[in-house]
Amino acid sequence: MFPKGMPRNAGWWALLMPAFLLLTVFYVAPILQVLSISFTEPELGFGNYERILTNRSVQRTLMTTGRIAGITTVLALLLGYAVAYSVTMASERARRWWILCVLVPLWISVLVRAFAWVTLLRRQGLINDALMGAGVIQEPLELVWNEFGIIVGMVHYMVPYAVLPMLSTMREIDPRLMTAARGMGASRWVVFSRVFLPLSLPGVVAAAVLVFIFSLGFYVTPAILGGGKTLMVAEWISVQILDLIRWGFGTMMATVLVVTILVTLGGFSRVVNMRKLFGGGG
Amino acid sequence: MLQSFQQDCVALLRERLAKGQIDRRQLLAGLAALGVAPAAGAQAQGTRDLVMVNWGGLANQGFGQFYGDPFVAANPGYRVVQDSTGPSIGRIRSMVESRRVTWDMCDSSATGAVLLGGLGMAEKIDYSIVKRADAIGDTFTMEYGAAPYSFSSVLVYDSSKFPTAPTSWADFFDLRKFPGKRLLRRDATCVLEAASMALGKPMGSVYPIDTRAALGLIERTRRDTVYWNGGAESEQFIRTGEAVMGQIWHTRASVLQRESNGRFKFIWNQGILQPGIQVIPKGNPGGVAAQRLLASMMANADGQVGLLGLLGNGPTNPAAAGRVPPELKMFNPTDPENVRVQLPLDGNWWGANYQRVNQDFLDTVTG
Amino acid sequence: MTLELHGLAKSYGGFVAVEGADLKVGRGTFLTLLGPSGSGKTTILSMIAGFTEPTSGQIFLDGREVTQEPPEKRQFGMVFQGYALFPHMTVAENVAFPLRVRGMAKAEREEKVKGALDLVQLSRFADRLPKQLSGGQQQRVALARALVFEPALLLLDEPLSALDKKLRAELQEELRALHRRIGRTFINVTHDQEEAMSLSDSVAILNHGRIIQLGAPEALYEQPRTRFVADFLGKSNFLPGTVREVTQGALGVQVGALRIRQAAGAAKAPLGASVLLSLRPEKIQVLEEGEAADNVLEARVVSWSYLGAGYSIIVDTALGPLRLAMSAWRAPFHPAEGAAIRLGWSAEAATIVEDDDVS
Amino acid sequence: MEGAYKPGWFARSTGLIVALYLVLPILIVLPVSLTDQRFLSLPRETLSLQYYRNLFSSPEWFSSILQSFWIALGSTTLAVVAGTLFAIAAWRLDRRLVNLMRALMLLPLIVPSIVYAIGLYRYFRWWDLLDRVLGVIIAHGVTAIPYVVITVSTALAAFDPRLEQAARGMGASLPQLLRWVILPRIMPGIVSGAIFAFIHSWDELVIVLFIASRDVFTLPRRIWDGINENVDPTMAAVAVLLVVFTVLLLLADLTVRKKRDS
Repeated sequence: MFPKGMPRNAGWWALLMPAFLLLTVFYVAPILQVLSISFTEPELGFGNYERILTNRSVQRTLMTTGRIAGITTVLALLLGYAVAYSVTMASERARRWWILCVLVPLWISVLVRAFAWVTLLRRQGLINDALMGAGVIQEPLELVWNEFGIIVGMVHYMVPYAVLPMLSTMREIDPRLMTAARGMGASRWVVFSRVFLPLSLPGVVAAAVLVFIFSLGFYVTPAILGGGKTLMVAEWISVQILDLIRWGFGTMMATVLVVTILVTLGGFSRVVNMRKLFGGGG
Repeated sequence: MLQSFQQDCVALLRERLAKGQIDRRQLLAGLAALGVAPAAGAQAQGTRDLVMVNWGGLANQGFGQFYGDPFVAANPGYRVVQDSTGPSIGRIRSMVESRRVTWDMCDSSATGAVLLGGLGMAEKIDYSIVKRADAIGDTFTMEYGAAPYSFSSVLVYDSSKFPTAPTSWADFFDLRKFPGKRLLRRDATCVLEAASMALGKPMGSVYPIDTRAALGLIERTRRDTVYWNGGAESEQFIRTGEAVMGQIWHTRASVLQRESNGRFKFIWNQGILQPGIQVIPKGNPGGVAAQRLLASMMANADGQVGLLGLLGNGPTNPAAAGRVPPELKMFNPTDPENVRVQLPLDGNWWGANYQRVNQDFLDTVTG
Repeated sequence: MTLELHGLAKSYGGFVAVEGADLKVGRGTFLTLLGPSGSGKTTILSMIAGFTEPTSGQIFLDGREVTQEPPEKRQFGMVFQGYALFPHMTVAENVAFPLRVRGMAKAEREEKVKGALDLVQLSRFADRLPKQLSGGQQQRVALARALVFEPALLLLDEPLSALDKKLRAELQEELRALHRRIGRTFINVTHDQEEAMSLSDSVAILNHGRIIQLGAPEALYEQPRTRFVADFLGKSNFLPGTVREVTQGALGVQVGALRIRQAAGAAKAPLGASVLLSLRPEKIQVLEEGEAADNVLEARVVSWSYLGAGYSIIVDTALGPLRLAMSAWRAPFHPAEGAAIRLGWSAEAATIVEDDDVS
Repeated sequence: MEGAYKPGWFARSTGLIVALYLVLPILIVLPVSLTDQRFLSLPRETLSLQYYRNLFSSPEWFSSILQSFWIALGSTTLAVVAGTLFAIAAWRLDRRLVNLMRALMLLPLIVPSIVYAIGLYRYFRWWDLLDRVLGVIIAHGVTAIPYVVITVSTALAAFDPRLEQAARGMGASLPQLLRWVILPRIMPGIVSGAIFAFIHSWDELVIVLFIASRDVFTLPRRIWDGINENVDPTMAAVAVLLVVFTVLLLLADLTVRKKRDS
């Protein structure tokens, strides 16, 4: 049952085992076990999956999730591109500050960030207070408890994830290419659109995949900033499991979510270098 | 995750402690009323534990004092232990399915009792032990659960925003007469009753709810509504002006009214009176003793009054209302004056329809 | 220590890295595995060391089979390409490493380390980190580390390839002297034919995963078995022809219009056989007027270059272009493009080789 | 830098605006934590440290901080040990099956934690790990393994495989090889992974919401409850501490990397 070379490499294989067993027993097993409920409840078969085609709620949740994830991805890519571009072009010293700007939000508690957005965006929040104080508006703007608030929070969460793969691609672009193109008489815009942009595209695609799959499974930010009026897949699943106890239905959606993500990744793995997405080890 | 009423009681009590409105001694007393005996300590020879599960913190202690201790005093050899895990229906189901039941009594809901009962996951209430006569109404004694306390979802509003005060759910949904954001719980229960009444159903014929019509009203007003998940959140939405009118739990409404010098007001009229249903999970370790504990909770009018003082939970024993101190009467959902104007929640209807209706509600709200 | 390989082979999927290598190395021998990159020489070394598991075949050290033993049991010293010094350890710690893994007591360890560093004249650098040393010094540390626990077998994987030419020559000297002094079995891998010839008692030439020829350097140079060996060790002219005449061990080989007299090789070449002659450039003479030779050929100089010790000249002849090497000392003529000259070589000069050049 | 190319004003100002957007919500937390008001708002008259005092005198916040710390420490240890050994062995064996296993290791990064959380919620009941510190340590540890595998693999990519051969050839056993040669060389990668694993656990909410109830009350869960209550600016003080702590860890990580690169 062991691969060839086992006796000589037994020691090495043994080193693989703790992580492998932990992941199998405490990660894969619980997930498979719970996802399998979608085939057994309320009765054996694919009944829950038929509802993807027939149930309006399922379809709407998937659409909402897809739409929000899509918008988030586009915005995070645009903003992330601007940051990655600035980092690439920055001097060595400035670059450190840039990277700190990108990294710090990445690791600040998602809760803290959501709560900070609430303080900024609500009716009596800082932004509305400031705008009204300055006389720009008379009535507070509705910046939160809607999809706008969710997207502000999610894009904020995702920009660093968009920056990192784009940055690693951009840093491999030889800056002399741009200087050379300028020397040949190209305008800034032509240099960017004809030289830099095409060379950085692989990083953009990688970032898009990463941001999109992360956005699909978002839970905390929409729950806090959505004001209850937006239901993305993750929260929908949680409602089915805890409040409505329709486990078969809820786990069906979980399966759909996981399969969608894996298929997206699998589809792009030919286009995108996964090692780039997930670091040297992928 | 949607917060339950019980969970919110605990948060509320903690806040009151923090604000200095009660001291720690009162707090502990209140908690004991809710049934808490210290969980630690060696188990004496031959004593048997009954495990009550609620939503933690102060409720934990209050339930111990007001429900647990009296039972233990009357039934030597038993100990009542509090667990604050939070017995959501999902958790109870998961526990019963895994055949590792460690709970005897869960602080659940009318819907929970019907749903779990229907799945064969709750014990039937033995009404030869629990006395139906110990409850003020039959919505408090269900087939799979009984309620030793009650609470209500009431209309609260910011009086500074309106020249005339709203008096009914019809006013609540009238955005022209009362402009401004509305606040509703993100759960169909009570919201659809309010919508039905707003559409002109008299209180006596709200059930069965015309869900299509009620949801239609919700859909029409959706853009001007914010939804809450937790009780503190609901209080905060009103306090910070995110909404000018809301349907929230009477406990939170009471806090707003007391603390704002009357700026925020709530009305009992057309409030939806709900039972705090206790459920015994199928195959509970304490067996029939749990029925006796429930009977004792139902019969204990003084304990229930104590709980009202501490957490605001309304008593359900017919003898209790008369023993409520005068200054608390206006905050007691089961005071006869208040009961008269409220709509008692039909737990059986909800139990039968909750999964479908709440799903439709969520779809409407999030559409 | 003696080393024997029996039918050692390694393949990766469909790719055959080494096939059927047989080798016997006596105690105290300096053997070099020589071949171009991809010829399998490093794979053989790696199998001897135990880093690579053979697909088939056996390895014996002093008559004991070790094919299945892990490297740490085989007790050899090794010098790696690029040295593989531990960058986080000082020179002394690096050298002490093999002793440490053997659990040697500290005092004894220090003494041995000192001895080994003395041997390579690096005692004063004991406390430096490898990156603070020059390439040649790092190379010596690697040697000291490989020798410190006195292994009977020392494996060298392209030990000098990272050094510049001058330093390489110096270290070759040192390495040979060291081998004589300690008298252990050395197995060296290189693609540098000069290094192989100058260092080794014995050279195994590899190509496409096979050992083509094994022998002392002079024997290989003088008697290459195949075209590949002749070409890889030094330079050679190759003349394809047909045997037309066999008399008393001597042959007459028809190459184009020329009948070449060839003294040896009758055993390999019956009458009528196609043969390939390998003719070393330095064995072709430029004949002075009236001078005679066994084989004579008219030629015209195409190009030439001056190398100090001599000239390398390309000429055009009726048999095609030929390369010759002429000593600068007492050159019979001064080369000039287009100059017409007469070439000659003796019947003993060429060797008949097998034509294994498939490319 | 030779051949440097300077971006134009448009690119530069866009970059700066985005950077501001990234940092703004984090910066805003600080003044809010110093408010003299009773609820979440900017300070009106004076700055006040009352909510920091609150935080440090509150047994609930304190016990949550402590519990989160121990859980993070435990899960980090688990993830670092398992992840490092795995990364080393996968690097050394490098074959198809191992690469499949490596892809498996990345799953926790890819699969949304809500799916794992509901899975655990049933699964842990069998193991009696619900609402146990040990359960949370396992859940956080397992989901932190990918961070360690990635950082350690990156460090190993720069590790000369001949060093391993050299050590083996000189007679080092596997444990000696690990202890004396490989681990010292890849230590910066391990430390990096450990920091990421620690922050991951320290911040994790969704799994905890499902598998914890009474005994386990981590800091994120307390903040989540606090956001529901929304009244108490103590939360802002907690947030500031979290930010400071995270930034310190990140700076430590940057220092380690810099040291490694030099």
